[in-house]
Amino acid sequence: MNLLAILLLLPLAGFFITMASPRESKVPYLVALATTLITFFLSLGLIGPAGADAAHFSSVIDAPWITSPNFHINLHMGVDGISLWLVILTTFLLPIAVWMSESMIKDRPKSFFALLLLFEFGLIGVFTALDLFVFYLFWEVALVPMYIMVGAWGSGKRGPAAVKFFVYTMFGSVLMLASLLYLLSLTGTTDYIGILTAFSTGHLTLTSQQQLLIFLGFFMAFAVKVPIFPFHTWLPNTYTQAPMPATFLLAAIMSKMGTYGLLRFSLTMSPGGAQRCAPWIAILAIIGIIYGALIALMQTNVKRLIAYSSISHLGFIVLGIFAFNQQGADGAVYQMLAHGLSTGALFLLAGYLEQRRGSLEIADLGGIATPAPAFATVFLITLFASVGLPTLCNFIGEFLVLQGAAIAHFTWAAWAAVGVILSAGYMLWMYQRVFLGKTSESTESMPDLASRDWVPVVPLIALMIWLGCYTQSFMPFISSATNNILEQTQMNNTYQVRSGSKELAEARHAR
Amino acid sequence: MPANFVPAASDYLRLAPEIALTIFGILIMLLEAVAKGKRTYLAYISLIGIAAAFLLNLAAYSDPGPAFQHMIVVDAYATFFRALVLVVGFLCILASISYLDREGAQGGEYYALILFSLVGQCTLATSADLIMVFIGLEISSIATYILAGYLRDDRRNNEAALKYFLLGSFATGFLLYGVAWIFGMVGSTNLDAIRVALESNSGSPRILQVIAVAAALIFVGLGFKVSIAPFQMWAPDVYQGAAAPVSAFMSAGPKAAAFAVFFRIFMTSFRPMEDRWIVLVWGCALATMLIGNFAALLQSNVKRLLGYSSIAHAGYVLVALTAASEVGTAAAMFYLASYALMNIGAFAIISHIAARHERFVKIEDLAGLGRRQPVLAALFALFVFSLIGVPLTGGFFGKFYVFEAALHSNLVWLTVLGLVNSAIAAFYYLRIIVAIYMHEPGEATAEIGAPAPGLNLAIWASAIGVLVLGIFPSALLKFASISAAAFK
Amino acid sequence: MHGVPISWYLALSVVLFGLGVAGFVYRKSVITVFMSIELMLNAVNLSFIAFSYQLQRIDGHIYTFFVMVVAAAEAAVGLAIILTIFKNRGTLQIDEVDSLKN
Amino acid sequence: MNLWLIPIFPLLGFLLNGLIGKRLAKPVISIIAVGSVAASFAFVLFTLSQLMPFSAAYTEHYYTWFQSGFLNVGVDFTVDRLTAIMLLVVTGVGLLIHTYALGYMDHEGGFYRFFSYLNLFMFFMLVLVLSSNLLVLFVGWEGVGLCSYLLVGFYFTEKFASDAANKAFIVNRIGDFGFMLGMLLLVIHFHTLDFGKLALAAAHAPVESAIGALTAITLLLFVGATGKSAQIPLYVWLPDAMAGPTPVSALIHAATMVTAGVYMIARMAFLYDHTPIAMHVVAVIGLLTAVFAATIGITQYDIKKVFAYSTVSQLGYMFLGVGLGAYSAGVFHLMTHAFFKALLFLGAGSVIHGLEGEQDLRHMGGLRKYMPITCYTLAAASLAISGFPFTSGFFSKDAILSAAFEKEPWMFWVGAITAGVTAFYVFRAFFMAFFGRYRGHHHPHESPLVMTGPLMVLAVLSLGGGFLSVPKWLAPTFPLSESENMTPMIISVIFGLCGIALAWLMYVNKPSLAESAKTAAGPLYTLVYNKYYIDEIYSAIIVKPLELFSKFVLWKGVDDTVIDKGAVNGLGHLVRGWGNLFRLFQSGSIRNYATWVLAGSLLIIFVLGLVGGAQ
Repeated sequence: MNLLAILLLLPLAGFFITMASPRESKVPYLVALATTLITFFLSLGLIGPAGADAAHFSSVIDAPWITSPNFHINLHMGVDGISLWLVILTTFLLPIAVWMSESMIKDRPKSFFALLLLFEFGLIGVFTALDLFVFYLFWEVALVPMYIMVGAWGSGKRGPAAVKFFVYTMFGSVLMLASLLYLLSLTGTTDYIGILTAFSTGHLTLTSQQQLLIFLGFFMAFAVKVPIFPFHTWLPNTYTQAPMPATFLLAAIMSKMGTYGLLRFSLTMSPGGAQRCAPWIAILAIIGIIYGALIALMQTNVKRLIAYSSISHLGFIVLGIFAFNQQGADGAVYQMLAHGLSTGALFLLAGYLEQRRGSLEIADLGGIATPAPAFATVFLITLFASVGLPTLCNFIGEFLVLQGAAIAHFTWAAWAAVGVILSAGYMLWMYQRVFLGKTSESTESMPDLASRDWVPVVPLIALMIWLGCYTQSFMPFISSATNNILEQTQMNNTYQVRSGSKELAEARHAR
Repeated sequence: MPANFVPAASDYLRLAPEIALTIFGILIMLLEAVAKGKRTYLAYISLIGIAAAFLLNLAAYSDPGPAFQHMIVVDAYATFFRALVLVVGFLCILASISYLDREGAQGGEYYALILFSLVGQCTLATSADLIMVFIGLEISSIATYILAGYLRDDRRNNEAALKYFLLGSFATGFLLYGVAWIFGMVGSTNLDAIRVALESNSGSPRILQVIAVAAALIFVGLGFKVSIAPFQMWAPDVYQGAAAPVSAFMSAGPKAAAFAVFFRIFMTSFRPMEDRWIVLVWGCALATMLIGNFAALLQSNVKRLLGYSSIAHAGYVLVALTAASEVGTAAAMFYLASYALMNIGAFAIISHIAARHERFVKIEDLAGLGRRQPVLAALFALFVFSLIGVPLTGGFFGKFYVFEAALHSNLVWLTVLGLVNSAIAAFYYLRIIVAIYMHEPGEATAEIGAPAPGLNLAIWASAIGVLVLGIFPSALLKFASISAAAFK
Repeated sequence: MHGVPISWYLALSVVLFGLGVAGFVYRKSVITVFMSIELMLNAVNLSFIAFSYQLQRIDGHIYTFFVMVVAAAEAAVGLAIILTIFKNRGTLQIDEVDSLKN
Repeated sequence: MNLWLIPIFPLLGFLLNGLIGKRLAKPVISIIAVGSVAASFAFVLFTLSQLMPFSAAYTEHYYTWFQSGFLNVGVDFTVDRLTAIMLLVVTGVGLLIHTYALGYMDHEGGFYRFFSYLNLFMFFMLVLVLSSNLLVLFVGWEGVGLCSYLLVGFYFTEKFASDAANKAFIVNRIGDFGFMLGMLLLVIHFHTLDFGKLALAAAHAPVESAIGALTAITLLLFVGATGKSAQIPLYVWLPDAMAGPTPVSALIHAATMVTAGVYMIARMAFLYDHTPIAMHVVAVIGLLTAVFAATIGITQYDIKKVFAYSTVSQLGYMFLGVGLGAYSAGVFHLMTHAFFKALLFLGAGSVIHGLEGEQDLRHMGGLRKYMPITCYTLAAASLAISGFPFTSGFFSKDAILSAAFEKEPWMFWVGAITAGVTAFYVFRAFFMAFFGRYRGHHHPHESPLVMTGPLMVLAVLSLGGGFLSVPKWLAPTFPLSESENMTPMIISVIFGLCGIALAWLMYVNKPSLAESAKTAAGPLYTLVYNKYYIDEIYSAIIVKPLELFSKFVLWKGVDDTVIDKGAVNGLGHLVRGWGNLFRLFQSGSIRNYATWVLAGSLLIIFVLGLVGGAQ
């Protein structure tokens, strides 16, 4: 049986088993943990086949699913260099989320674990779907459990936050659905590969108008999910109100759904539209980078601060994608992984903090480094990872993104780099106010990391360093896949190639 | 027609389901008269009757064709809708048993009325002649009028019944008048004959115009039954007022049947003049979606909210009619099927939570259902998500096909607006989810018990149906498109 | 009916129908409203008869019977409903039956 | 031959002390810490001896860090004559300071933490100097910044310490912003960051008389240098960085890290040679910083602050040197400065140690008899920095100034005067500390041998270090200037001696003079005493406005009000408003409904019958 299929079915099976297991017991937790762990280790098996030719799709599922007189939809899924790492990131972070939930979710844990597994199912689907329809499907499937997690287990005004989150994304989704349907009515298929081949063989050309419509539809959905600057206002509340494991997943993986979609579909399904809008989107991304950082600078709550900081970091990813060159795309994908690890870890640690102190208001904290030195150190490492210190994961991503942006438009890079300065600003300032200084009587008794807490921390940090120091164990996969995508963006492009894509052209020449 | 007309066996076979239902209906009435003590067994008899009708329906399809001088016709399309309304009836009866027990209104006539109403709906599904349309419509409606007011001593029931009855007959008057004029202009009320007449384009444009006006009158009559703007006003009141299982029935069965004949008439008889009515339907579709969704935003009564949502859904079906194509018809059929299932499911659960005399029908009454009855809550959530149109549910595929058909006919703007509408709809549906999962249990859910077996069966059946339509839609869709192909 | 052109009958039926509609909309008593519906149906019958006479066909007459039967059934049901209303509310003023709204 | 072994020892030291240091005994920690540095020092000596006579640069490739499109960055190390000097300075001086720190930190908490940080610093610094491409250099560059953050904030419970640490890192980040952009431009133009390849590519590039790509690149890189090496306008972090323990100030903020900028420019000389404009900017900035910092140095009372400003000023000299194209002179001064400035700080540290943490010159005095070794070693350092003939500073400073004398005489004069000022304030500090009578209330005592030992070694180096002629050593890379003009030397020496004499006059002979001079200067004095209010100005025109803007305009304004409340919720309200309207149409009255049905049907009849007919 196809490995990918197993990866998809395992979480689903786990979901049902968890549902069926007795409520007041450790069983749901153990089932969830076992499922996610097995899924993780199996997912590593994807590397082999993908390694052979990361530019194309391996361990492909292609089963006819829906047949209607005027269209056919196949359950078409596969893994290339980009999906590969995102899937593994997902399967890697899920056990951690389960681990977190075991100690952080006291109320109705069983349902929570079940939802986590359903969420994993959705995410793996999103990252491997090779049919727009299937993609959309998993896209929504991933949304629902997250919505319930936020709404039912969140804190404060969780209801409104959850509804806002859902409706926001829903608006994006329906526009994507519209584009999808439009594409279907134009091409007669929703199959990613099929459409691409139709483009490349010239069987299909879309007018600039059509491309623009299609692009905008997809873009809206992804822009909301990422989120890109003006569509981000759901994020701070949702991140803050959500229970910590949910926030962890939202920031670490769910945001990648959007960026992945941009790279995989927006660029290739309507290259012309994408290139036409690229300058505007790049500007939005840059605004997001600086804007998010500046607002993060002023936050008084750790969770909220990290939330805004992700707006800034995700801006980099978008910028990289719309630089339309190798470095940009590679950097973007790499940044997805790096941000997943670093921000995920930040939220994990913030979760520990919340457990210990019951609050994440910076005012209630301070001087924690004295009672909990190990905790402080770990936090500092993670923090520097997300600040983009060389030898830690984010640096490569940010550098390549900036490089790509610079190749496209040097001014873009110049502006975006401001974000790099600011990130150091808000992070270190937060660290100072939370960890350094004199301990108050409320913090002096704070326990340091227990051995249990180390379990998820160690692998996270190890990976941060690995990604930062030995990039080549990941990059080749990514490069070949992104290169493939970039070549597809040149097909059926009814526009004049933008300035800066000139370098791109010779860049590809140089490879 | 020749005076010496003798129906053949095939004619009877093709009318068999209606006949069976009628017989069972009468049988139940008789038994009711002699019955003493608990009358629940009458429900089971009615279920048997429906099952029988269902089988006969399939049998009839084995030998499709017109019957009784082209008054009715059995084709895939008719079979589909007969089957659909029968399933609806079946589920509603299942859902009603415990409800009637609770209200102390267990009685044979209830089930008999449902059967008779089904007779009317089956007739509508098969009718090939405007007169049959009228008769079917009336049979179905008159039975439904009574059902709406079934709980005699309940003020809400009375009012619902009166409104539904008066406005319904009012609208039927328009329809009938339209029929009359068609008869006068064309010289026949047979649907195909009308089409032929229009195609041959005999007669002056004046005649054509009168026919168009007559068509408008028919549109009014049918539009009222399917509650599309501007004739939607009655729906929320009636669904709110009537007993929950009845609302479930009304929002699913008669609506589906009326749509069936709506499509049949406009896709066959008036197809030649489609350029006249498409723009009209376009407007109505948009207006219906807007009114339904927007007005639902501020509802606090779940039944009323579902009433408005049923208006909105009628709007989506009209989008399919706007497409005016086989694809569109097929989409509409699929949509109605999935809508019927999810709506029955939702109403059935409401009927359970509402408790005696439907005290708890406010959204906040659902608070904490997720803690008290996790399974029931999960099913409710499923139906709501299906109503929203979340993938892997029938509701999603319904929307998908409808808008796919719309785009096939280049209705880009209607598609975008419709989809945006469905996003707006998420707002009010989610309030239900929020109440179920994100609020602490209240008075209503405090002492709520598990649903009775019959009700449970109905709920589970609809849930499974919704999921099957959502995950393996191909089969139904194929059948739908075959049926739709009849309108060529 | 020699000499009376068909159009007169139709005109009459239109007028009757209009009266029915108007009555439905303007009268305040449930009973009258209900009667105006009957009026509309009769307008329909009249036009059916007229048309079928003009077309020299019997269908129209038959339809008329259908309509009458249905009308009778409606009357039965309708009056029953009106009765329950009166029983529960002690009024037949149509405007007082508006508790379900908004 | 494995160059990677050089940095690996300190790294191991860091890991050991960092991970399990808490459980280790002090002696063990000390052995690990100092031993690792000693090992790498020894290995450096061995390596260099192997590589003699350095006919060409020796490179080792370890692995490809990352490869994206045409950009391939490898983790490679290179050793050439320039690297050799840096290696010796870093490991040598580093070793001495580590040893010294053993004594200095003896009573401090977090002993293991301190040394693990210090080792980590050594690692990154060595990576910085060994790297053979700009990006790996940047790794070291940022890494030492990190360590500086950690060590400045070593006493993290003190607000001023953590503030200083943040300031250090963030200001450096601003510099790195420039550095980063510089690298990006380099890649765009040369498709590589490898020094060797760049040098080849640059060789063909024309000399830019107007501002062009190369000028932009070099200037951007220089921005990075101003951050790391504390030049105008980004020098502000260095004085505050004195919040760290004194050995840190000596190692990081005097001898090694802060000179990275100079090293980087020397490293990229092949590019700077093509951009006269950038060179000129470098020289001018360097000179300005030298003067500016020196003037502030005159007025400070905190002994470490005095030396901090002198560091800034001396770095200015180095940039003046490289800016004038006298790279070897700059590097030469870098080396000698490493000796005497390290010594000054360690000496100051020894004083502070002996006075239980007292840093204010006004509470010292007459320490000559309490701590003689410290006194005489410091004297040596002071002479060296003042360019007293035949001390190390004399040679290096002379190399720079004579270069100035040839190229830009006015720069020479300013530089020479500054040399005098330098001599003045250094000796001012020296005299205030060791002469006159003791003004404090502690019980001064000489430091232990583990501290004084390094002092003595460094004293020797400060005095004699000038005879290891760097310019000759570097001649193959940076050709020597032939001119053997004696005038600049003589002039600068005179200025230096005057400075010393003046200091003697004012602080030993007639202390009253100092006070009267202070009052005479009046407002000017206060201005300088308050460091020209630069910090306050920065905070007033940059930091505060930015905070207010972010908080009130962006967060409360745009984010909360405009987008969220305005656009998003506004839309929501609009929809609800319509919904309410539709809702109210449902009056519940049957006749009202009937009217709607009638109106609707008339409309439909109209549309279908008449309008449709019109078509």
